[in-house]
Amino acid sequence: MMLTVKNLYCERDERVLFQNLDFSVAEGEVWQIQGSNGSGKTTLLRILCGLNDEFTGEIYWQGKEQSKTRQEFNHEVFYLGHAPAINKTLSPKENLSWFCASRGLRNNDQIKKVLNSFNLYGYEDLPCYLMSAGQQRRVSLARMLLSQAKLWIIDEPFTALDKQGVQELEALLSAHALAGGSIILTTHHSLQMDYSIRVVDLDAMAGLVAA
Amino acid sequence: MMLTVKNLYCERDERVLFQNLDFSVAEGEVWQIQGSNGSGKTTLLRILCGLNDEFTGEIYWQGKEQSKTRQEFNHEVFYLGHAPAINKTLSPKENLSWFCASRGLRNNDQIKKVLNSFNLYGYEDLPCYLMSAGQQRRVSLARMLLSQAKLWIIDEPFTALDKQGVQELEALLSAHALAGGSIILTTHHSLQMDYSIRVVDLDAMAGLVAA
Amino acid sequence: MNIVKATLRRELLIAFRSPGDIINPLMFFVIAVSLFPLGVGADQEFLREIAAGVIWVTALLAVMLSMDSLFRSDYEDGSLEQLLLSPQPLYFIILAKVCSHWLVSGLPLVILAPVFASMLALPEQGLFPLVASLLIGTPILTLLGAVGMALTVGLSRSGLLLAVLILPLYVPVLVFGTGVVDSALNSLGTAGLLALLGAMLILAISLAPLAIIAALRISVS
Amino acid sequence: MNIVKATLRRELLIAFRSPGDIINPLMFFVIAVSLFPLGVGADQEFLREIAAGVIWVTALLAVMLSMDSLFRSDYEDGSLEQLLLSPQPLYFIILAKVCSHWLVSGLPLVILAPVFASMLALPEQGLFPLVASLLIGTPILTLLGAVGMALTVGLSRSGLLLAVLILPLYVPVLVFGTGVVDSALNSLGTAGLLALLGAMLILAISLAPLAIIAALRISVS
Amino acid sequence: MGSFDSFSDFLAMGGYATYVWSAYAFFILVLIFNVWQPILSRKKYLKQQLRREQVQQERAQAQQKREEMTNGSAT
Amino acid sequence: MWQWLYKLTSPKWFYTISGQLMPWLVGLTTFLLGVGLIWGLAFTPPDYQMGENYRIAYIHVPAASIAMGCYYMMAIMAAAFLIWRIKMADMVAKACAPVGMTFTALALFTGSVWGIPTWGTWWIWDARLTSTLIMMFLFIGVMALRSAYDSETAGGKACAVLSLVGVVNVPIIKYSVEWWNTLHQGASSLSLSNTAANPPEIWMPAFFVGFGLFGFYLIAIILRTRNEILIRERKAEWVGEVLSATLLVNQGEV
Ligand code: HEM
Ligand SMILES: Nc1ncnc2c1ncn2[C@@H]1O[C@H](COP(=O)(O)OP(=O)(O)OP(=O)(O)O)[C@@H](O)[C@H]1O
Ligand SMILES: Nc1ncnc2c1ncn2[C@@H]1O[C@H](COP(=O)(O)OP(=O)(O)OP(=O)(O)O)[C@@H](O)[C@H]1O
Ligand SMILES: [Mg+2]
Ligand SMILES: [Mg+2]
Repeated sequence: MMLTVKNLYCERDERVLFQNLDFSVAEGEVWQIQGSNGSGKTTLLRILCGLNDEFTGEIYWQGKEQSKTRQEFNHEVFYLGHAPAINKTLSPKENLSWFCASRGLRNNDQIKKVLNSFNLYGYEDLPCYLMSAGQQRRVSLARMLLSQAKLWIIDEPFTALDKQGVQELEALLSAHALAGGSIILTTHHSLQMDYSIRVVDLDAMAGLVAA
Repeated sequence: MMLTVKNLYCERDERVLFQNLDFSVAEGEVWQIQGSNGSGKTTLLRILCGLNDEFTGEIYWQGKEQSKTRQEFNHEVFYLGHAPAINKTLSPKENLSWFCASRGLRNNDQIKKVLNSFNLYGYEDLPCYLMSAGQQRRVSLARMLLSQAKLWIIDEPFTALDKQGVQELEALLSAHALAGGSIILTTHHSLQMDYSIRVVDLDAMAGLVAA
Repeated sequence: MNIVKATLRRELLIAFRSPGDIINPLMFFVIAVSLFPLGVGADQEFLREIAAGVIWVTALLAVMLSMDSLFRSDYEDGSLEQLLLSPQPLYFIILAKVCSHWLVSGLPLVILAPVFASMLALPEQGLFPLVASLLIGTPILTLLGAVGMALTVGLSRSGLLLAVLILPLYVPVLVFGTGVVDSALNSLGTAGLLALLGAMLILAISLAPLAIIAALRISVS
Repeated sequence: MNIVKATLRRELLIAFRSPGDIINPLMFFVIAVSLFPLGVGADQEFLREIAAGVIWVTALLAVMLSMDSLFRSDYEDGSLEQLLLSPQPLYFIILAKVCSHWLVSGLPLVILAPVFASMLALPEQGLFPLVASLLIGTPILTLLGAVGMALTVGLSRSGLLLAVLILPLYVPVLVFGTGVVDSALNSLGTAGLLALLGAMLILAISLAPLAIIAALRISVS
Repeated sequence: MGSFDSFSDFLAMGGYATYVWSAYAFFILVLIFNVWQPILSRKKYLKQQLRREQVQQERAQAQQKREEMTNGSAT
Repeated sequence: MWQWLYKLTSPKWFYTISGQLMPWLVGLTTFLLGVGLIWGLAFTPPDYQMGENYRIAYIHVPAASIAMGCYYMMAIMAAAFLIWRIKMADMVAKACAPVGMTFTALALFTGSVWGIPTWGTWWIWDARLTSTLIMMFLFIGVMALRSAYDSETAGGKACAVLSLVGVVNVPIIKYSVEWWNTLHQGASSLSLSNTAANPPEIWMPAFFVGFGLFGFYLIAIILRTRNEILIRERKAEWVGEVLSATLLVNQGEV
C-alpha cells in the first residue's frame, strides 16, 4: 500500500465534508474523488498531500505516518492543484527548469522532450502570458512527467484542454498506472480510460455537525 | 426594433472574434449568443451595452445611434456580467437599495418583495459573505426585476444556481419576454424554455486576420 | 440628489463594516510620524522646525497608500461596471465616493494631526494653520490620488506604481500646505495661501472627477 | 546547492522581466526623499541635520512597500504550494527568494542613497557610514518584511495592514542605522554600532526564514 | 586652436576640464542612446518577425505531416 | 492646411514622408551641431566671470528648454488622441516620454556639473532645479504607466489621461516651487548669467547648438514613431511590403 487513509474526518463552516473516510491506494491504482461542487474534493486532496491539517484521522505513507516522513513523501508524491503554478512572465522552459531544481532533479535535457510530447514545440521560449489557457495547462501538466513521482495527486487536470489534449492526458495517466504508479484525481469530466478506476464519493459522506 | 447591430467587427490578439455581424432584437425576443470558450461572447455583450469600444460597426438603440443616446440607453438596458456586482460586506437589502438609487428608482418597498420571490426570505439583512455562491447569484439576479429595464443583457445567468433556481429563472425570462421585453444572453446550459429563442453563433463568425 | 445620498450611505457603511480601511491609514500615519524623532534625533528645538513638514509628508503618504481601497473591491466584484452604466450623472456619484473616502481616511488624519504636531513640539501658533491647511489640502490629495487609482485599478500588480504616478503631482499641495504653517510661525498672514489652496481644491473638485471617469472607463474595458 | 542557484536565477529573471518591480521602489524612494526638502524647507544647514534620518525612514518605507511583490504572485498562481511541497530544504529556498528580492529592491536603494544624501547636504564623512549602515540594515528590513508579507499574503486586501504589523518591528534597525551616521558626524567610532547591526542581521538570517516558512504554511492552508 | 593657445590648453579647459568634458560626454551619450536604442529595437523587432514566420511555417509543416499520418492510418 | 493636418494622421503618410525627410534632417542636424559645438567649444572667448566652464551652457540651456517643450508636446498629443482618437498622436506621445526623459536627465546632469565650480555644490533645492527634477519624475511616471499595461490602446489612453492631468499641474508645480524657494532663501544669489547681455560670439554658437539639438530631438522622435508604426500597423498591406523588403535585406545578416 502506498497511501492509506484511516477514519478521516473534516468539517468546515458547521458542515461535515466527510467522516469515517477509509481507503488505501496501492501501486497501479487510479482513484477518482467524486462529489458535487463544494463537497470537499479539493479539501481532501490538499489534506492528503499535507497542505491542509484541519482534519482528524490518520494518513500513512508506505506504512509510516505521513507527517513523519515528509521529505521522502514530498519526493515521491506530485500534487497539482486548481492553480497552474506557472509564472506567466517566464517561458515554459524556465518554469520547468526551476521545478526540476526544486525537486532536486537535474534533467534539463529532458524538458524539451517532454514539452514536445505535450505539443508545445516552438513555444519553449515564449513567455507564458502569451499562451492560451490550454497551452498553459499543458506546461503545468508537463511537470507530472518530469517529477519522477510515484503518486500523482491531481485536481481537475482536464480543465481548459481541448479534445485531443484530453485523450493524450488519459493515455498518459493509464501509462503511469500501468508502470506501477498510482493516481488520485478529481474531475467533472467522465473519464474514458481503458483502466479500472476506483471511486470515493464525497456526496455520500457529507452530513451536518451534531449539535 | 429595440437594438440593431450592423456590420459589427471585433478582433483581439490578431484573431477576428466576429465580423459582418448583423442582427436586430425586437420587442418580445430572446436572443442567445453561442460559442465555445474564448469565442467572444462576453466581448460582444460588453460591446452591446457600451462597456467596450474596441470595435467597428454600428449599434442603434430604437433607431438612434447608441453612443448618442447613452443616458436613455442606460435607463432602458440592464447588464449583468460574469461578476456579481455584489459587495460582500453589505446585506442584500443594502446592495439592492444602492442599485435602485443608481438607476434613479425609489422602490425600496419592492426590494423585500423581490428578494422573497428569489427565495431569499430571512436573508435580507445578512452580510453577503455569509451566503453561498448560489444565494449571492440570486441577489445579483434580483436586480433584473428591480431595474424596470426593457432590454436585459445577461452573461451566464445560470452559473451557481441549483435545479430549482434554474427553472425559476427560465420562467422569469419567459415572463419578461411575454410582457414585451427583450433579452440577450449567453449560457453553456441548454435552455428549456417554452419560448422561441434566436441564436447568434460566434464560432461561425471567427476568422484569422488577413495578413 | 438621491443618488449622492445613497452613494455616501453605501460607502460609509462599507467602511464601517471593514474598520481596517479607517484604522490602517491612521495607524500608518501615527507609526510613520513616530519614526521621525527616532530617525533624526529627539532634540526639541530641532523637531519644531521639521514638525509641520514631517506631518504633511506623512499625511500625504498615508492618503496615497489608503487609495487602494477606493476602487479596488468595486472593480473586482463588478460594481464598477454597474456604476459606469448608471443613467444617473456619474460626476456626482464619483464625487460622493471620493468624498466618503476622504471622510474615513483623510478627516481622521486631520483630527489627529494636532496631537502629533504638539508631540513634535510644533509651537502653538502653528497648530491651527496646520489643521486648516490639512483640512483643505487632504481632499485635493484624495482627488488626485483617485485619478491615479482609477488609472491603475485594472492592473494586476500595481504596487508602488500609484506612488510613482501621483507623488510628483502632490508637490504643489505639499508646498502650499507647509507654506501656510511656515507663514504662521513667521507671523505672516496665512489667508492668502489658504485661499490659494482653496482655489486648487475647487479646481480639483471640478476637474478630477472627469479624469476619474475617463480613467475608469479605460480600466474597465 | 543547486536549488539555491536555481531559485536566485528564477527570481532575478522574473524581476528583470517586469521592471516595475525594480524601478518602482527606487522611484518611490527618490520621490519621497525629494518631498522632504519641499516640506521642511531648503536651508542647507538644516537639511544636513535631517539627511540621514530622512534617507533611513524613506528607505525603510520603500522596502516595506516593495514587499508586496515577494510572495503575492507566487501565492496567486499556486507556485507557493509547490514550493512548500518541495523535498529540498525550504530554509535555503526561502533565503534565496528573500535574498534576490533584496538584490532588486534593497540594493539599488543602497547604491542610490549617497547621491540623495549629498543632495540633502549630508557632510562627506557621513556618506560611507550611511551606505554601510544601509547595506547591513536593509537586508534585515527585507527579512522582517518578508515575515509580515508571508502572514498577510493570503488576505485579499492586506494593503496598509502590512505597514501596521511590521513598522514597529523596524524601529531598532532604524535607531541603530541612523545612530551609525550620527556617531560618524560627531567623530565617534561607528564600528561598535555596525557590529551590532551585523549581529542583528545574522540573527534575522538564521531565524526569519523559519518564521516565514511557518507563516507561509498558515497562509496557504 | 581658436581661443586656446594649444591643444592641451583646449583639453584643460582653463582648469575646468572635468566639468566641461563630463558634461559633453553625457551629451554625446544622450545623443547616442536616442539613436541607437530605436535602431536596436527595430532590428530586434525584425528578427522577431522573422522567427515568428519560421515557427509558423514549421508548425504548418508539422500539422500537415500529422494529418498525413492520421489519414494514412485511417485508410 | 486642414488636408495636410489630416494627412499627418495617416501612419502610412507619416512613414513615407518622414523616411524621405530623414536624410535632410540628419544632414542639417549634423551640420548645425557640428558647427555649433566646435565653435562653442574652441573658438568663442572665455567668459570674464566663469572662465571656460560657461561652455556647458551651449548644451545645458537647449537641453532644458527642449525637455520642457517635449512635455507640452506629449500633452498636446495626448489631447489629440483622447479627443479625436488619432492613433498617430498616441504613437508620437509614446515616443515623447523616453526622449523627454533623457533630455531632462541631460539638463540635470550638465546643470549639476556646472554647479560644482560656480555654486560650489552640485545640488541645491532651488526652484528651477526642483521643478526640473519633478518634471523628470513626471516623464518616468508616464513611462511606468504605459509599461504596466498589456493592451496597447488602453495603455495609450491611460497615459493620455495622466499626461493631461500632469500638464495642468506643471505650471502649478513650477509656480509653487518658485514661491516656496523665495521664502526660504534668496534666489538672487543664483541668478544665471544673462545670455542676452553677452556679445554675439558667445550666443551665436548657442543658436547653432540649439537648433541642432532641436533637429536631433525631431530625429529621435521620428525614429521611435516609425518603429511604433511598423509594430502597430503590421497587418496593413503596405507595412507587410516594407517588412518583407527589409526582412529580405536583413536575412543575410540575421
Ligand atoms: C541641476 C542643476 C540645474 C538644472 C536642473 C537647471 C535647469 C534649467 C532650466 C529648466 C532652465 C530653463 C531653460 C528654459 O527656460 O528654456 C535653465 C536655464 C539656464 N540655466 Fe540651468 N539648471 C541647472 C544648473 C545651472 C547652473 C549651475 C548654471 C550656471 C551657473 C545654469 C545656467 C543656466 C542658464 C544660463 C540658463 C538660461 C537662462 C535663461 O534662459 O533664462 N544652470 N536651467
Ligand atoms: N478557505 C476556506 N475557508 C473556509 N471554508 C472553505 C474554504 N475553502 C473552501 N471552503 C468550503 O469548504 C467546502 C469544500 O470546498 P472544496 O473547495 O473542497 O470543494 P470542491 O469539492 O473542490 O468543489 P469544486 O467542485 O467547486 O472544486 C465548500 O463548502 C467551501 O465553501
Ligand atoms: N482584456 C483582454 N485583453 C485581450 N484579450 C482578451 C481580453 N479578455 C479576453 N480576451 C480574449 O478575447 C477572446 C474572447 O474572450 P471572451 O471573454 O469574450 O470569451 P467568451 O466567449 O466570453 O468565453 P467564455 O465562454 O469563457 O466566457 C479570448 O480569446 C480572450 O483570450
Ligand atoms: Mg475543487
Ligand atoms: Mg464569457
